[in-house]
Amino acid sequence: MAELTYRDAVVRGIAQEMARDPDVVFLGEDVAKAGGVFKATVGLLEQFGPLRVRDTPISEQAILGAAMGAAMTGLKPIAEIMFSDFFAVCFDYIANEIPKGRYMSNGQTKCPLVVRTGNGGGARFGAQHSQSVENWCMMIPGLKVVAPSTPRDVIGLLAASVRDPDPVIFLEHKSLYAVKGEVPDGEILDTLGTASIVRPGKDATILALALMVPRAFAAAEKLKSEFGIDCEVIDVRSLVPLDTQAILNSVARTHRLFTVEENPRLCGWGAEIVSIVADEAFYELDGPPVRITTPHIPLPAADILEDLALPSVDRIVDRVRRSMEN
Amino acid sequence: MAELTYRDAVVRGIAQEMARDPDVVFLGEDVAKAGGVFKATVGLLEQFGPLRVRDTPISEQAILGAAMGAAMTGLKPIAEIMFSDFFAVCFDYIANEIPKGRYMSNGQTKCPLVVRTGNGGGARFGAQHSQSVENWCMMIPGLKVVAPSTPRDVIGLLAASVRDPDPVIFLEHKSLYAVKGEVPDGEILDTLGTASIVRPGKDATILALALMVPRAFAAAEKLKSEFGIDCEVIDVRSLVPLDTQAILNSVARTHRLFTVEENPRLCGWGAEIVSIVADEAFYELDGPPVRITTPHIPLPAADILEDLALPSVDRIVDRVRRSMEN
Amino acid sequence: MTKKPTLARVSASSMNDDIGEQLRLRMYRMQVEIRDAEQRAFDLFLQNLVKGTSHLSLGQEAVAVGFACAMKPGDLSFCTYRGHAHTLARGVPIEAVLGELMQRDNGLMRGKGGSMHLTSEKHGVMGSYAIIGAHLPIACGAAWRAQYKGDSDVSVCFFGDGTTNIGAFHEALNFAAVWKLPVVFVCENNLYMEYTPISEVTAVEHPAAGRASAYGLDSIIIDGQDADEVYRAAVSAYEKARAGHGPSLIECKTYRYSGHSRADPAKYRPSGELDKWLKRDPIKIYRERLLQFGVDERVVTEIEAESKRKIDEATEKCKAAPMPSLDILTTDVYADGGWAWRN
Amino acid sequence: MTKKPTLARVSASSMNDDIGEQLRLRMYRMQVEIRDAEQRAFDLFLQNLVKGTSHLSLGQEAVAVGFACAMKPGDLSFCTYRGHAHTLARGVPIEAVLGELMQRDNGLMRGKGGSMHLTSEKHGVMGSYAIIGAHLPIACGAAWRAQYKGDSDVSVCFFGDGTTNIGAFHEALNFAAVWKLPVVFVCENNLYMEYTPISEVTAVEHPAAGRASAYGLDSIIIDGQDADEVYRAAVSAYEKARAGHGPSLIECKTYRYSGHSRADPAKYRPSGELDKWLKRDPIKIYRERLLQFGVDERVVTEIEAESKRKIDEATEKCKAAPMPSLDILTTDVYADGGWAWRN
Ligand SMILES: Cc1ncc(C[n+]2csc(CCOP(=O)(O)OP(=O)(O)O)c2C)c(N)n1
Ligand SMILES: Cc1ncc(C[n+]2csc(CCOP(=O)(O)OP(=O)(O)O)c2C)c(N)n1
Ligand SMILES: [Mg+2]
Ligand SMILES: [Mg+2]
Repeated sequence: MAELTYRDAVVRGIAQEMARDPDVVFLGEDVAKAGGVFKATVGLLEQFGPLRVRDTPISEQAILGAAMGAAMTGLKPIAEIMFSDFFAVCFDYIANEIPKGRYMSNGQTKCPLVVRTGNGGGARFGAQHSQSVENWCMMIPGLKVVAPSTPRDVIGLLAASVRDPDPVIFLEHKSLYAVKGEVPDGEILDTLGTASIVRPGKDATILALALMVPRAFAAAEKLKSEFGIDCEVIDVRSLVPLDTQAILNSVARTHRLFTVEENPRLCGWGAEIVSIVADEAFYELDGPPVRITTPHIPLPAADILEDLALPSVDRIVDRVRRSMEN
Repeated sequence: MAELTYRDAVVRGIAQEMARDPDVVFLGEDVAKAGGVFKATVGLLEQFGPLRVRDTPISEQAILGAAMGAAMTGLKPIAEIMFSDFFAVCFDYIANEIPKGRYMSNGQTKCPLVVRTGNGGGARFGAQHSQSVENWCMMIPGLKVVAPSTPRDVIGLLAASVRDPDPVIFLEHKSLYAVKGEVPDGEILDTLGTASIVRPGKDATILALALMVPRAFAAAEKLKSEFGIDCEVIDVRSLVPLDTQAILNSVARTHRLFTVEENPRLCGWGAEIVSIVADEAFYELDGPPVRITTPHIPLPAADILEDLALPSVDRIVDRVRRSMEN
Repeated sequence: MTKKPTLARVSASSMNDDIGEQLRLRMYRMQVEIRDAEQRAFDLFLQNLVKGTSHLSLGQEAVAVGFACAMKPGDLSFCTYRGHAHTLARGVPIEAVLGELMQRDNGLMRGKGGSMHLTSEKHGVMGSYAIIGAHLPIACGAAWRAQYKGDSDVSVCFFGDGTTNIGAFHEALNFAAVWKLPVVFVCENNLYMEYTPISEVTAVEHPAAGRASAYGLDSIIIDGQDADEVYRAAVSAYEKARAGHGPSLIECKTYRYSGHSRADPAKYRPSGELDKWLKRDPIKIYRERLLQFGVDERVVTEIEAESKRKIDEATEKCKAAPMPSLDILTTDVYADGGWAWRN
Repeated sequence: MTKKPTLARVSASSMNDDIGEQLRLRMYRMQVEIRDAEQRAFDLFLQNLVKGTSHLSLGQEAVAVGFACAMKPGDLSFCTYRGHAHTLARGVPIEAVLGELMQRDNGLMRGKGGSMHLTSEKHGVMGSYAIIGAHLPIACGAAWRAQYKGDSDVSVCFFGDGTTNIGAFHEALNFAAVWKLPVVFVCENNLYMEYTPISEVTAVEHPAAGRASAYGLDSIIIDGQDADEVYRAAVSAYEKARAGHGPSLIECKTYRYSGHSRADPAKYRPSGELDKWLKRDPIKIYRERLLQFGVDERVVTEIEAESKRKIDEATEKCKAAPMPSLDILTTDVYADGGWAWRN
């Protein structure tokens, strides 16, 4: 056991996979010599050399296109897109190329790659460097989408993503990079498509992802201690594949559903899951399923405004409490 | 009154607005001399001249970027992106630039433009030319999103979009271009954010958009005549602004909700509306709200496969009937 | 025909040059087969047996054949929606291509991809891409793999003149040059994007060659109507790539006889333009050259007849082939063969 | 300092040239104020009064000042995240800029945009864009409006060397050239993208000028440390644009003294590189020139002192300013002032 930051877990996760498989290669802007803008790739160049860890021009289309071509022909690339907001400049690869080749070719081609990116708000970077884009990815057929909330999950899910035969979008949360957590020694390998119950509870189910997980957890603790409401908190971890069973099972026990999402409100993963539950577990629900989200606005830069925008512990507590009182 | 195709309605709508306001300009690939790949812009060059109707290089980023810069400084551009799938190559403008400038500048800048595009399936064009991308747009804060289903709505909503002070994504359905409808003479101007009840009914509410509207209507007729189920069919028309009241009112009368969506299943507009209704009208619902969607797959090219993928009249009938029987 | 194309004026003695008779016959056969197959595809449109859209390369066959015939097995082709010719030129059976256009179960992708996405991994056809420019970076990636693994194959990426104005072109060219990747970019300049002349939307006269220096590359323009010239340009670019000297960008002057796609009657062309190009038809040029070289006309005629037989046979097989079975709708979204995004 | 920069070796008599004394004093004042304001911003980081990120142009002031001072009112600037200098150079009050960096209610956008998105419509600063390359096409659009309406303004778009490798650069340059738009593209080549030397990721030596011919444009490289040279290049590009002769692409050789952003100690720079550039400091060069021209040193010193006073005053005002009120969180998403996406 070691205590590691989420940031260092990224380095260790990549290193674990590169050490295991020489076909794993890594490319991105400022990732090699400089070790990445978030310092989440420090030391990889030294460990694996300039043929496997490569700095690129500012050419996101070339980065993802090259990763795709390499994946189609035998490598297992990890590509970094520095901020997830920049998915917009290479979205053709995310939406039209990487996820569709296998289907269009009737199974002839493959695309085993991982796109890692810094996602989410909280760093006061403003509207073009703070977005949560999990719904940009979840809505695209053919992708897998993962978003870890702890250092341990970073390593285990990253390893699972690299070994997965399908393309995986791996969303690292910028505001979690500095967070520490216990990580076992040795190889860590997790399973995609498995949610995890981070706090059992019987009165309501709260679903959360990435930075929202610790907030949902803190809110649940507060709801219990201050209002006697006992919430089950589930870290969704993987949006595709989605652990629908874990979610439906939880709702079948608690009969209430809350989602805590950082992406702007419309067409978020919360909407998807609420719709699944409303359809498939309608008669289990004792009250309206509620989405707690960032409002449907671009994100502001100022700290007091950004803090107001993202779901906070207090907002979660307040929203759950009011809803449970009705 | 004249009978017009949806395609000709596009021409008339653009012409109506260009004739009214010299600041309305139009640009896109092959739109001027050739009149557009869907022949939906034929005659505009002749009528308004080469300064107002302009062919561009194959440079979607330049097209939308130029439209934005022109809009910020006083014009009212209409930009055509030939197929909505190509939003992916200019998604930075759709997701990060066009919708965020006003907010980031604290209201200093404006961006009154319309992006027109051919959206949707049914033409056997395969996975990169058939997509329904309404959710790609609806999920972005700051955009308005419109999708007409009739020639009359094409003109009225296009006029409203051009006159709107905000950026509007105007989704024309490729498989509707040849469809005819009655259109009144003279200027037509409609209102964004208004859904329309195309068939009143008392047993269930069916929401649909664009190509799915005639299908939902036909399904409703069949449900009534064959199974005695009387469905209200609402043409949502505008996803943003969303006529939530019309939807909630209808559900308050029928107590059942179905959405018929062409976009792939995950994080679609159906999920958004189902979630709104499940939250705000939970106690009005007599049964689970159901989404009828294209499966979450890339679209196939072959006609029998594509027909199987998109929601069909029979699938709608079947799904509604089974759900209403339970 | 009286006036002979300049490039066909060669002496019979030069038949045993770097190209030689066998290869020339192969290149002729391939050009004829592609021409016939595409003309058949066009006929099948008219009978409504080819559905959806389709983009023919009639008139551009020499480019496809010259580049393909210079390839080694294992070399990779990346094509566009206008990819029938390049796909056939790699040896993909005509039946599989026509079957795909006709949306039959014997199609290359059983109807799932359609005419714009022809892919035959085992022939090195790594896909046909329908979003302008998308495949240029992808070809870079395949070339990166070859470089990294020490594989000796070359990735060859075909695209049109209009494609040179999209961002992905720029990113790919710079990327390939900086990383010295074994990739060859082939611009088929057929003078038009869809319906708009390339000259009206491009800042330089030669849309590809005029940009080469921006990536530190040589400016190369070749006659795309002459399979021999194409072949030689291909050989030298492939050699450069295999030797580790990086990418090439080759602009081929060519012309498409038919409209951009099935929907296009090509009325935008100035009168006489098509006729001018028909005089430089690649198959005509090549046929004359073979005869000048002293190839017996009966050999040539037999190649032509055999092509017709092959196409007829393929057509009949496709007509008789069943439609794809409906259960493939949801197969092969993911590597496990299925589409399950949830449990 | 003993060795004088070459470009400052001018005779006093040439003071009354095309630039003249008044403008030179204005350009000096502006460079000093920008330098002081950015240095203050840096100090305020250290005190944790500037939050989020911030990208300084210390060392690059002459580019901003030369281009801005050659503009007429109504000309438009399109900047990047590294946009403080360009914004101040258009006359935006220091208080408004510092206020935005400090996220105060007196900030240019009341804290909603932040340091990377400085915008002052009334000063012609049409936004600072934080996605690499995005504003090049946008500037084309503003120029298109001028062309269409017969307005005489020029759109000027600033960006870095690293930006020349992204797709939007290519699309914008070609588009501007084909449409002959009155737009001037200014590449500030400061040798680095974030931390990676531009030479390691670019196929040509001059990332902008080496691409000019791909758009039919002249290859222009200027000394970005000399405001006079910058000013003259700007004037001639603006004249060309206003005369309807289309866009220009100008590469300015310059250097940033600090790291890429607040987070960057700039350890990747070879030792001695910074010192070499400090010797060519634009403010030093310009100060010496003024003295050589015979400007009284007291005038220069007074400009410097006044700048300090202005900055101090602005800083105090910002420190005293309230935080933005929380209700602006949801204002100005749409033109009606609000954010309602539903009824
Ligand atoms: C990003 C994108 N924009 C537009 C199109 C529509 N489109 C398809 S082919 C084509 C013209 C391409 O011209 P060129 O590159 O010269 O190739 P050609 O068709 O002449 O072979 C266009 C504009 C597209 N498929 N993708
Ligand atoms: C599309 C995109 N990719 C990457 C980044 C991250 N990024 C911000 S600044 C920068 C370096 C830009 O270098 P250059 O163009 O030389 O400008 P400079 O910062 O040197 O002024 C990068 C890579 C971004 N903002 N947008
Ligand atoms: Mg062409
Ligand atoms: Mg730079």
